[in-house]
Amino acid sequence: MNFSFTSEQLAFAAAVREVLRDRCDPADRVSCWKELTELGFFAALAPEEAGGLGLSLIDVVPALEETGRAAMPGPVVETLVAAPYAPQGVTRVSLLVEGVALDADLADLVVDVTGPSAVPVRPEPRRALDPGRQPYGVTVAGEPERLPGSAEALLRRATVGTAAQLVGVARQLLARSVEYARTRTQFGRPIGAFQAVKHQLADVAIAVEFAAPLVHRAALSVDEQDAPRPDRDVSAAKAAAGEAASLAARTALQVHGAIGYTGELDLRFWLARTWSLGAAYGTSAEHRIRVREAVFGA
Amino acid sequence: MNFSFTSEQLAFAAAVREVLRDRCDPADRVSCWKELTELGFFAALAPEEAGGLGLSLIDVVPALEETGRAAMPGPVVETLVAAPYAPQGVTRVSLLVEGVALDADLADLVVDVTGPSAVPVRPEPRRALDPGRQPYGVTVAGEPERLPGSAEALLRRATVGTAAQLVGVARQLLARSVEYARTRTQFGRPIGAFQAVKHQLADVAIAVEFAAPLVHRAALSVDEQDAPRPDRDVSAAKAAAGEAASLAARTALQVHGAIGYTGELDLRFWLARTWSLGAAYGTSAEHRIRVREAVFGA
Amino acid sequence: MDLDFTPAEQAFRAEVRDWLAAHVPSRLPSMDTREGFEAHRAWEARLADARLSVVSWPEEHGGRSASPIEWLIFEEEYWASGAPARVSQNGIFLLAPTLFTFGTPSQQAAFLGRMARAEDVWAQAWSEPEAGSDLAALSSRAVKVEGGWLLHGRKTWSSRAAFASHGFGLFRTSGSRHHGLTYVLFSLEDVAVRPIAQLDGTPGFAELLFDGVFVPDAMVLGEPGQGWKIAMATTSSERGLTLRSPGRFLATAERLVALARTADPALQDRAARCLVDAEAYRLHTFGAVKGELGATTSMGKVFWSELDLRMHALAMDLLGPCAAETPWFDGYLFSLAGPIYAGTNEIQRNIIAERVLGLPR
Amino acid sequence: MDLDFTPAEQAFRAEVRDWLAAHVPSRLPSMDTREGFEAHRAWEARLADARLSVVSWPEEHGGRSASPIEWLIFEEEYWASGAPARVSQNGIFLLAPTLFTFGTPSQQAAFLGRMARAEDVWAQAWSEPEAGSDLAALSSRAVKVEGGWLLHGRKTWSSRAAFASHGFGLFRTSGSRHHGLTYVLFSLEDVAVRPIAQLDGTPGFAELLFDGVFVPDAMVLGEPGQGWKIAMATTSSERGLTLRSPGRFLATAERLVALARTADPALQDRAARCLVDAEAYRLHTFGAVKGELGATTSMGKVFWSELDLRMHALAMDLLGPCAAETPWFDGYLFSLAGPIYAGTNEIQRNIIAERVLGLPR
Repeated sequence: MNFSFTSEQLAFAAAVREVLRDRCDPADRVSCWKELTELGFFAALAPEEAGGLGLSLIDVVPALEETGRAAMPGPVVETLVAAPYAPQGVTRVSLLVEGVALDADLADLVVDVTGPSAVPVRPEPRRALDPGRQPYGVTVAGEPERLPGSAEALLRRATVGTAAQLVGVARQLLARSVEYARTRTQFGRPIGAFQAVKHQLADVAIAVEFAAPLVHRAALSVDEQDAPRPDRDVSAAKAAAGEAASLAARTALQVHGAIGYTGELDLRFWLARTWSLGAAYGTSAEHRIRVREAVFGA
Repeated sequence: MNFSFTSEQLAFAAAVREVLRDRCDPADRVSCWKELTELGFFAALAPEEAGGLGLSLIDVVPALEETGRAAMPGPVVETLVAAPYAPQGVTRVSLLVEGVALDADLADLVVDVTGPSAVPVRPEPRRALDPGRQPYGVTVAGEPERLPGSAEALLRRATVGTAAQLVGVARQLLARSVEYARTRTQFGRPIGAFQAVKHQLADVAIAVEFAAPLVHRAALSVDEQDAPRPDRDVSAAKAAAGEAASLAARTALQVHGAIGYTGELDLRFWLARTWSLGAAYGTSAEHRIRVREAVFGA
Repeated sequence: MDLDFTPAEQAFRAEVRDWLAAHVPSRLPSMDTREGFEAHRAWEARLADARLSVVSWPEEHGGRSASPIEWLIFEEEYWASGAPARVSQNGIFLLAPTLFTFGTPSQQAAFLGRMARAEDVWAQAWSEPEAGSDLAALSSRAVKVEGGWLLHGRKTWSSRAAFASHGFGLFRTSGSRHHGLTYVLFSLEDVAVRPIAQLDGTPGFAELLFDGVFVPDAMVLGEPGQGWKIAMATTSSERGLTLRSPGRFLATAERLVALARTADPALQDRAARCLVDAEAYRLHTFGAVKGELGATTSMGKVFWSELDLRMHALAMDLLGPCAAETPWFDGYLFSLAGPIYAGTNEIQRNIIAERVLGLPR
Repeated sequence: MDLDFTPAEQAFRAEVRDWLAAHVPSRLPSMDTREGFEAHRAWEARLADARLSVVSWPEEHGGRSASPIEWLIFEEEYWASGAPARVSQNGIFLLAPTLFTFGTPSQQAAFLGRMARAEDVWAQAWSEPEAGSDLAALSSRAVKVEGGWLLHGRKTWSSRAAFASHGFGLFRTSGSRHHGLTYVLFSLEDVAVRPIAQLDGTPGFAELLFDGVFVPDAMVLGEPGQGWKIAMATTSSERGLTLRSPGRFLATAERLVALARTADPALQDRAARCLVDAEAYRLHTFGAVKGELGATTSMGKVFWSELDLRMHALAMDLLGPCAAETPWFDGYLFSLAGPIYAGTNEIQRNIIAERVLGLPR
């Protein structure tokens, strides 16, 4: 029993963080793609014989949190989790869920998660919750090609990976809110000296602190062959991470006031990311229902 | 349209308040009973020809809030709402709901609400949530005698009356918490100067402020012959009043700290009243479910 | 106490409902685009033609002297009909009550009628970069010159200002903090307006830059130096009845219930709770119209803004990724600002604690 | 990172589970009655006989030098078995860690073994009437005399003190606020104890009146004047791992799920959420045992105390008027105190904001 990340896991995350720091442009949906590819990030889960790092999901969870922290846009989780299924040389993958594929325009492979199968598609842009995650309604435009592996595992990994990103987004929203509260002055004091602001930010810290271990457990459950209840663990993780991120976003906006709402700051990229990731692969509300049904029966 | 209390309604409440002020002993389950009887309070809903005041429930709602504010113990609501059904000369009434009758030991009439009918009973004391409302498990010990009138109306009135008391209990808990926060000093300031305390008490004020009108509407709906949805209104009122009182109680305890928890203060009578009234005639949770089923279908 | 509408009130409700059913346009473009701004102005001119733009105002300024209850009825019908949000709301709900109380007859004649027809659209210019929640910290100045004043400084978060024709705000003429502020009306023609993009990219706000803009004496509202007192009357309107009538939230709650019709009971539970809360706000308002609103408007502001946020957050939960393609997403973005504008909810809770409950400052 | 227990840990769990299954008594009377207090002491003596009273302590004091993971396993099994709450908890969880760090070998020898067997039961004496949240405001004094100290003053909200044999607390020997406080152990024999009735009427607290009570020098823990530093080590234990192990909340959550088995989905939703939160607290603790707990114990304290309250409030909702006849009501009353004791949750949130997040004081 050792529920702490190994130094390798943390070092991989630190390398990702180093790449993204000051360089990741949340407005550019292929920002830092090349750099992370060179790091082996997107092939991390692919077997070594297929040119990957042969890692488990838990190994890349801290690195995924970093991509969330940086608000790295584009199909990050999708490309990562689809790598074990995808032909070598694929740059970006979009997952097709219920007729909608995020960032399908950037992908050289669209994977229908119900197969999994590779599908040639004609994408039609839809209005986005988040400029960094562009949804497309797709029409299948050719014969789907069955991919190896389990659809269930693919979707579970995408969900947990998204939850890990949400934890990172929440951490960054908290850090930025704290920074703003330390410097913004009203009534002659930094607003962070007001107890109402302190307590709101403390509540965000608590929410993130206790959501993260659920995400870590879910990654372990997905990795393990005989985990007793992987779906319940995945849903608990996605629900808690989504709620923590949502609280972090609302609090960030409240602490920043009107300026957080605008193009004056780039806070809006992190806010929007909580909406797009929160909605992807099942909302928190939906996953809460799944947990309840797992506990009590449907 | 005039959703304000009339001067008569307010004057009746003021008279009740005057009687209870400084005289009501929350530890004595027949405290001030005689005085309120003399005021006509317990016969208020009985027709004039039966010696009552011929009032509607809405007319006595502000007075009921006062009995809650004073934490007046004993079968106050029960005696009041059963008066139109009860023979003249009855002093106290206990309502029998699902095998339990509150304060049956003090009652000269026990009314089974499913009839309504008068039932002779053998009461067995049960452990109480509240020393001011003693529950009894009862065995029927004789032939029930059918009373005139509608069981449905009796139960609705008892529920709304209890909700009105809960509003009064909540108001008093708020007032006492404010008073304590103004005088108790820690860290060199009255604790009420701390924003965390202020905001908690503001939230209680808001909860009470917006629960009360729901109780008032429910009383109108119960009084009216052709109200479109009396049961939904009754449930909305009981749920909101119970939740407001529960928030007021938890906040009162938090503001008072350990002393609120003890026999050192008499705050415990109000706390316990939120539990006994909150549980009577359906908990807030139960009434929330009823509202939902009324809105969406069961 | 009763909840019975008079025959006259019922007739008024029927008239409003029928007119709206016949005239409400299908969804207009966002009022924070040039095209949408003009479409909203045109709609409000039609409302004014039917004398439904400002029902509670006196006839001479385009109203029908409706009672507060009638105004609430109008609002219920307006929002239930799906009619567009009011592009002129900052003028008719925030400035107008102040004009009625503090304006000269010629100011009233010059501005109210045009405002009611959305011929002029007024932007509010309260906040400054260093004066948000702490409004008394503002530093924009009005300097006295022959026949008028020169305005200097910077105002920000001015809603609608990107396309509006006029503005109103406080400028310092002497003193510090709450003292020596003057309430000034101005045309936006001579002001440098820098639009600010909102979360959805549209310029819902603007920054106003005053570099010695001249306004004549006739544009000062009330006495110079009395601006704080006058403005507080306006912000009390903003928090209270006029900006956010119950009808708006009730209509949202009813739509939310429809949206949750086939949802899981746990989500229906949240929807039913919102409906009850919207009804509570409506009833509370009916109870309040008779008396003085005072500091209870702060309770209302916290209550409706948090209700609005809860309703839209639930809609986002119900809709999932498709939410962006519905008006619920726009509503959600707007609802997020509710706990911020018109005095943050933190400020409101301070007011409740100190002025309603009497806790120490 | 993994969640796999070693064979040794699994064997330990099996031993604890089997022993408890064979020995846990049916429900004991409240430990805040004389009868219940003695019944709880007798139970803890049996635990000690099986070397299960203080598994993480060294063998010489009655433990088995169990690792933190093993201690967590013990706690999970203990609470899952339905075993009684620990009457000695203030001693073994709050005082003992301090004794291990700051006590002399003879203090350790004198007190730890007897504490582990509940031969001595220790009451905590922190709060004073004017020093609750503001602990540094305390004013009880210890005056130096030949061979020892005379204690003067009043301590209150001392849990278990109505029946306990010993107490520990801070007394001022010089200075003001955090300075010049001394950590004193004392027998309750010579102290005037005034029991205080709790909500349920039992004397869960007491007030302690010191009127020149003599304690020998050997009863001072650490150096005189270093009491604050020493006490902070204790209160950090109180907030953190030792007082509220995850096993306790997990067991409550599992019982809550059983109670909600046939409830409405909206209530089941709340129960499932509590179960997940209890699991989160468990996982978080597993992650924390390796590192320094530090200020994250404040996050844990807020989290478990509010979870505990939510769980018991839900049980009250599920049970309705019958709740009083179940242990859930006692648990509810106790859970209401969770956000108050061991540093109110307001104080904890200040600590999180200032020490974890770095916001200004």
